[in-house]
Amino acid sequence: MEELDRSCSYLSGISPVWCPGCGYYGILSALVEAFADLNLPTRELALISGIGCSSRLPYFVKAYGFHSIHGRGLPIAQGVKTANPDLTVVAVGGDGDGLAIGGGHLPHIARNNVDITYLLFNNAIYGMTKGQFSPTTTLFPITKTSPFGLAGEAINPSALAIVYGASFVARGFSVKKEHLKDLIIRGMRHRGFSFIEILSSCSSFNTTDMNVARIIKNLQMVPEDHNQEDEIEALRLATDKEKINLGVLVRNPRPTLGDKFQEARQKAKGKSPVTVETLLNQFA
Amino acid sequence: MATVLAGNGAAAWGFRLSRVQCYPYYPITPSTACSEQISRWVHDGAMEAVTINAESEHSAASQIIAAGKSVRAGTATSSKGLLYMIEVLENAAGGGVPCGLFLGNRATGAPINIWADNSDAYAMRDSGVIQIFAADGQETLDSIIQGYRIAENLRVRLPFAVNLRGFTGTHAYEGVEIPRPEEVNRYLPPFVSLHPLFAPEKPVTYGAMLSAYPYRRHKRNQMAALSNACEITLKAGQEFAEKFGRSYGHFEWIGDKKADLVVALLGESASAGEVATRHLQGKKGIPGVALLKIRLFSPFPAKEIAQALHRAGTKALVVLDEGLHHGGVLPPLAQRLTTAIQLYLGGKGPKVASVIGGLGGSEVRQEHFQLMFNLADNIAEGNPYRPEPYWLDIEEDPIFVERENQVSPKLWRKWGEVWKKQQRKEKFCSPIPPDTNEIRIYSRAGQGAITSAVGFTGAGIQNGYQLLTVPAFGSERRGAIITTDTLLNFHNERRIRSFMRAWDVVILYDDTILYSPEHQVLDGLKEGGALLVNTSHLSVKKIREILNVGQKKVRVLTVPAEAVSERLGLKHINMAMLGALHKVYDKVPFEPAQGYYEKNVPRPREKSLEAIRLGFSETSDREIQRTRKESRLTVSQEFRDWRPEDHSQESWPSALEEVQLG
Amino acid sequence: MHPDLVLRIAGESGEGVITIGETLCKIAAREGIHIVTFRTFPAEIKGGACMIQVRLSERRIRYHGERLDFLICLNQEALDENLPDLKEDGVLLCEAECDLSGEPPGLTVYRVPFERIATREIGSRISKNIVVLGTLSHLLGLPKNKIEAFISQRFARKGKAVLDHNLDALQRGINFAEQHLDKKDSYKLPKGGEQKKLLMTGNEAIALGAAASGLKYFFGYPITPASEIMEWLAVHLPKVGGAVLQTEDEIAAICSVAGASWAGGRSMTSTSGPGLSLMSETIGLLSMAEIPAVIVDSQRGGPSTGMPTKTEQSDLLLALYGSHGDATRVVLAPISVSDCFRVTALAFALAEKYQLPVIVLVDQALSARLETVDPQLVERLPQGSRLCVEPGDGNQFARYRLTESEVSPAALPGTLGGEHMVTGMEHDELGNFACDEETHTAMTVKRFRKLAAIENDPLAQDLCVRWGDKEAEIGIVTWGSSAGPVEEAVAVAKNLGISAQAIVPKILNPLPHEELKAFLGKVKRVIVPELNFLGQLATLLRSTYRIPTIGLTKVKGVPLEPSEIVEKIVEASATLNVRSRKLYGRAG
Amino acid sequence: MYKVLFNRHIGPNPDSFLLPEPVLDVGDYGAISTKGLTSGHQGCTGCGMVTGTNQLLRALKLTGKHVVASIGTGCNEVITTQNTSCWGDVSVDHNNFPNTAATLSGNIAALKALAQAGAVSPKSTVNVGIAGDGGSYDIGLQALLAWIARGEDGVYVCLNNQAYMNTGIQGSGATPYGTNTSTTPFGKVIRGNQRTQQYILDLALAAGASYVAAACPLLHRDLMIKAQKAAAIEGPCVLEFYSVCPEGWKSDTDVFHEITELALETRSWILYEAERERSSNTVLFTLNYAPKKYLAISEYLKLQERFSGMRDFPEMVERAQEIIEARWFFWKPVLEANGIEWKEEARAS
Repeated sequence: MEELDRSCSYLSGISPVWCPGCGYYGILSALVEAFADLNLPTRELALISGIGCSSRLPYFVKAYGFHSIHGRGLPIAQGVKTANPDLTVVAVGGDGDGLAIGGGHLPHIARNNVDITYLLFNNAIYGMTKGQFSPTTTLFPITKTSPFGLAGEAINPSALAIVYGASFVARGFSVKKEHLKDLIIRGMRHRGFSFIEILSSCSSFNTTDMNVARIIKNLQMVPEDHNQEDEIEALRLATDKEKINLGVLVRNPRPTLGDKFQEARQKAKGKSPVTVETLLNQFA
Repeated sequence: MATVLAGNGAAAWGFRLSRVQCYPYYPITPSTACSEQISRWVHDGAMEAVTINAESEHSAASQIIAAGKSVRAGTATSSKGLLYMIEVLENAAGGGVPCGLFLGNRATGAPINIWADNSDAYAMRDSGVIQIFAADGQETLDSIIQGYRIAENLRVRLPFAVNLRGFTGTHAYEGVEIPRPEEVNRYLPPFVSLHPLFAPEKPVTYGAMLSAYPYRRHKRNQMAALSNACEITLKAGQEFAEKFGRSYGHFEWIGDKKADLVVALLGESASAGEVATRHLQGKKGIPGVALLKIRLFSPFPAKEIAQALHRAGTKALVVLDEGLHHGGVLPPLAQRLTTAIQLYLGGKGPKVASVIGGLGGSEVRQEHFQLMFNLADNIAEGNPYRPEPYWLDIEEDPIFVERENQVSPKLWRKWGEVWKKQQRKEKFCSPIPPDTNEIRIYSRAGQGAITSAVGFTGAGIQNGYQLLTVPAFGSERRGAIITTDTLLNFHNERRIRSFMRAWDVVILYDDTILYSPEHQVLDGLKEGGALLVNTSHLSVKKIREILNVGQKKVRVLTVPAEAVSERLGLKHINMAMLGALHKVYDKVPFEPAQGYYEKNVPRPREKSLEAIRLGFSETSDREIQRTRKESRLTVSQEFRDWRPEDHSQESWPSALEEVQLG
Repeated sequence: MHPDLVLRIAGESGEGVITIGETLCKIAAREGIHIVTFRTFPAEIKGGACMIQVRLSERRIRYHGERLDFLICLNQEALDENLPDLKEDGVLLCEAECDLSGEPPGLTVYRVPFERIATREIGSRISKNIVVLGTLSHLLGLPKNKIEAFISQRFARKGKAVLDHNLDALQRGINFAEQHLDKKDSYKLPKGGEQKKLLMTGNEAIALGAAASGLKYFFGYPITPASEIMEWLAVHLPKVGGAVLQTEDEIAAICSVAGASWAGGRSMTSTSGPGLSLMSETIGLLSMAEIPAVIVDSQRGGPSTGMPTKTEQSDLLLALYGSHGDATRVVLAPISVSDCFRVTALAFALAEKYQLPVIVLVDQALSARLETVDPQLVERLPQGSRLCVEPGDGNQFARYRLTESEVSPAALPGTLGGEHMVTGMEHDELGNFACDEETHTAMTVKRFRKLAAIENDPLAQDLCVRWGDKEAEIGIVTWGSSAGPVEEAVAVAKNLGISAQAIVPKILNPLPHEELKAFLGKVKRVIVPELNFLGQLATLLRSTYRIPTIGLTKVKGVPLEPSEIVEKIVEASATLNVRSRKLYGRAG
Repeated sequence: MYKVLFNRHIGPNPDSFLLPEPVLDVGDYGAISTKGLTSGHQGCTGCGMVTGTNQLLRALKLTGKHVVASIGTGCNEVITTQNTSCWGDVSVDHNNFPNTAATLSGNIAALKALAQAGAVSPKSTVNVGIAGDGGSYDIGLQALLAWIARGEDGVYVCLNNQAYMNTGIQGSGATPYGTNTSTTPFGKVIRGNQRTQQYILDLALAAGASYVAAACPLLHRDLMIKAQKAAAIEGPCVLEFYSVCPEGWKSDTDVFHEITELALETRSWILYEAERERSSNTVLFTLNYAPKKYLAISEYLKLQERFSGMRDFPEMVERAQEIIEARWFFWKPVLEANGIEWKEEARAS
């Protein structure tokens, strides 16, 4: 009971606007419970999102929230973390937001190893615009905008993140709340860019791709002895056609963007203090 | 002081006051709530009994029969559950075990149907159980107490069953007087086991196998014991009346003492019949009318009923059966009455016609009784009538046919002669003016509409009115639209339990119901009635538009109940809606009702009470302001109207000069 | 003795033409001479024609000069290209092998075999420019020691061998000139003032201005002609504790700025037209979410990729209106390099104070030109900071509270009790989405009233520059880097006996209505010279004030010339007494 | 699931870790007169069920408690209550065929209610339910498992004669493989009962019984110890008695002893008991009899005509043997601990 109350204190009190049966409720609850477990003060939490059903999440959490524009959650989060490294920055977004319109940002945030946690809610459909196909739609090819089937192959978000060099890649499932909570906690503890793909069913527009029964039937936890620094093995697990592997796929710590900035400052700084006047001298 | 109870709750009180010691149960709609209530009492220590969580009705029945040999035992069931019990219940009757049953009557299917009729009670006719039909919660409670008194009588020693119509009885909330336990104790002595099993000094054997000779003797005795119950029932009823002021007999005669036309039936449907009978009574051109509400079905008080009909000079008797006698000539009640009349009155008795209605939850309404009296009138006039049952509410086989092509040629060939001679008479079938106030709530399952309606009922009863609340009940999922109806009767001298479906107030717990094509919320709303909607964003004008109210005289009010509840941190909106109801409908005054609510609202009490008060104060028929919590923007009109300066409208003496000249 | 010297060095890219010019400027600036330069860039990285024009003057100037006094050409192609711009009595210094068959008679010509000296005598073609410098030293009277000092400073890091090599080249240049060239003309370096001047480009001034205004985080994507801003900051911003990140695109850049700024750091980005187009959506977000940000747009020829290395002033309407919806922003346009510095500071002050995006419009010509500025530049910079609070009162913090001043106090992330939502959706005071009509109206009004407040803010006063006779009937309104030619043109017209006056607003949204109204009320003809085809400022003025304008537009990728403006002034003065609107009916 | 422990000791076992004291051996009681079933019952000659019931009632009565037997319809009921009662000094409540356990449950509830009212002492009475294999394995299984699941304090006895005898020898859930009954006749195509018999004690243990035991009237000391233990142990206890039925098994009426012995030696009836320690959910298994020499199942089949058909089909005999070996394998740890061979090959050859 106490546990519940503590995680509830991370809720803003605004009722989620998601459909009944939406997997995102589970994710929200895992997220606030992770916050509670880590005992993070709400004032040091920044939640950044783009546009979409998933991106409404910051409204429901008591924290500093930024609901921005379509696809741009990641660069904004990068700015926030750069400007205030003390904040715990969590970016959230859907599959369309993060892999279609905002897909160009992912490799660079991963490359830069910005110390943020990115939760990619993968429901394989555009839910907010009511049922158009997304970059991860596969099993449900007939959508409002693909009445005769899909042209393209689906993206595998976790595999993509591994290939992009994200220093932490994990895959969770909204139904496995405790497991997901654990993943989020591990992701938030990881210093660097943590990419967590969260499979979640869209109860209104696509219950096929992320069909709970199907996933439950096919899921398999990442083996305990999986070497998290072995990206090739991780890629194999991420792209497994038979099974849906859940758990931490890659954890490979390396210096973050903040570290690089700090290093640059150290290198740039001379012996004497730098002021505007000293900068001016070079133009003399 | 009456307490608000549903029929199931009243039955539970009946068992509790009867000091039942062993209560096994197995859940089945619609009687489960009785078992739930008793389990709650036992688990809370409020009632001293041993409950058994049985794995089937069969076992539950076995358990009351086993325990009934040593202690007072009872259980509740319905429908198929009862049918599953019947196998063992015969052992109770044959073994002389005086245990008690409460039955929420329900159809037995197939097709599966969870709503009311008497099929299950009719199915147990031959199991040797005493069958009493109650018409409301009060009668149920009283009958269970009397039931044990009858069953445990040394001349009877048989099981008994008290029947109450499912939902309209078991789920109808109304004022029930709960007798004081010590008075019941004086009326119903402690259970005595004639041959105790748990007496080492005198071992006994129950259930021995008998060969033909002792068997037939035993059965004769069993029949005699059941016949005795007829007399004992009357006696128990009289004694009950002396102690508690409510009298019960074999049957109830409602209407004219001298009645040419009589409609007979069992149980709760009499509520509607009563309204129709009183409406027809004393009407010009209508002979004496009466309703014969039969309470004791088994053993059937044949002689007493025959005498009553004879005394009243009845010419025609129409019998309503809410169940069938498959393959039989007439349905069970009609058959028993026909036999009784034939046996005791011979050719001098009234003519008997049978009507089948109320099957599987079908409503038996006032107008049906008007039709039945009309039919009786036709028969009394000497017109021919169908020897086989008539059906209620079957379009292709109606009671009265105006034109030949109204029914199939086959049917017309069969009954055309009868139909030609019979006619529907306006004097019987004129609409009944509503004499009560009625409120209908449309809500979504899970919103707590029933709780608020029951609360309102309690407050009304405390203020001296008769109220009845009947929630619609079905197999709906959470979130489906359901209705909850409340009736207010201002005639204290008369019992009215029957809805006219003329609503004084219609309440919508959810503004999305406005868009539901299946629910025409304006249907039945009286001229000048009120429609109350819980909405935070729809204006009164918009609602009128959506419903296409037009010029109809209907008050439309709104209450932001969700906002109120959210503000208070309450999960449900029902308390705010309760307050709003008081604002809309002032015949149950708000001030005194609050006293009742202070004691009875759900927890958290303070917040619920505040919600009631806020619901009351925030209900209005004016155009509402947008209500969005504290974040609502309060800005001046001046601010809203501000626009950047328009420099293009100014005149430029110099630069514009040329243009103006040109 | 001429007060002004307009000098052009032309050659091929890679020949060190720009180094010659810059060295000249550097030395002159140290002498206290006012300098404005103009240079063109070839589209190629190496090879192709390139030139630098340097105007050296005793007085404050904002224009690089129209006709050349002195032309230095390093090859035939450069000569053919640039000779027409040389005055009839100008000086030509050219490669000895150039063909001068069509040469005008009045010229003073010096021919020097730069190529031969560099390749044969020094053995290094790349030191040709130093030889030129040596020659110029002789011809213009540049003190040898100052050139040597500059060269020493410049090549010191490359080792003694390189340095000696270059000093040798310089000496050979000087020797050749002394031996073979007789000084036949009167052009000398103008007289300098007492104060040494600083020499910087517009881009450097912007970067410096940003650093001086407390810029902490810069995110950008390389684009000509704005890249130098990021390049300069990448070197220097970490020194003052800031950080520069080159992002994957302009969208990421502006979004990162939005994030960093929301989190409390002063942030900016710089770009050119194509980048500004990409940023448009986020500008709407910044406006809606009320987040301060500074965006520098160094305009280039457009549309689309257009002419990346050529100047144009064609992004005005995009800057004013770009992004969907009623998106508020401030648009500033500096008119000179020193102005770039102060306007950038003003941009930060306004952005922070009013919590909105500020766009600074410069153009390629201004970005790239070297100009002298006073070292006192950094004094009395415009100051403005964000109104921040530390709520902590237990109530939910209302980020978008409606206040008297239209500025809602902000709580920076990390502040106790200030948890809130910022959002690109229409929102109520708490930041929760709300799309009812009242909220949208009130919040839109709130955002636009900030612009109205800026009009009256002391920070935004005196942002109009005026030249000419205050009673003149011919008025010129222009913006940005076109101000320089206009200033010259007004002076030229006065010499021709035509009275004209000019006004240049440095703030284009919101417009300085008081001053513009006063100006427009006085004049009878309004000429609007600008570097775009449509006449974007003219469009703005016509729609705002319903006045007829005489357009002067140019889309050649180079700045306006004073003579073009003078021509329009003369034309306008001729119509002053004709009462017909037909003449002015045509826009632009 | 539960944790399995084995008692190393093989043989009758009056000790129980659920009881503070061991129960008494029959002989230890001295002279206490008990009646058991009285004369006048209509059981067949050589009926093992009557003997079993008799021993059961005597054992229970020896404990000094009042016995209330809730009995199910079947031979046992019919032969003892027809127009009279042979139940001596115990009270009997016969209700119906499918509801023995439910009747037992009702009587336990009545006892509880009476105790609540202060009318009787709850410890003064043993509630015992008695039914046949049809009433336990088939029609009464639901009631039985639910009664066990409710954890009520009582004894349930299944008198297992491996078919519906009272109705004329039809196959039940307890009928062994290959048996010829009137509903599983040994036909030309389908040869006798094709089902493998079930084991009610396994089901009872799985449902949560406190104590289960298999016994046979031949070893009456063992049977009566088990009955007393069941009466003393809190919670639902289930006993199963091997009940020879000459009529149904088509054996001679005087080979009661031989048949039972063969059953034990061929291990087609295993005497064992199991008690459950609830807090750790541990079940202690005790083997009460291990034959010195394992006889082949064919020996067992010889004396009973119900098996006559399968005797000629070696593969059926083989199958019957496999069923036995599979079940015996369970006892491997105890047997090994006692130096007894458990393998099939070890049988006399």
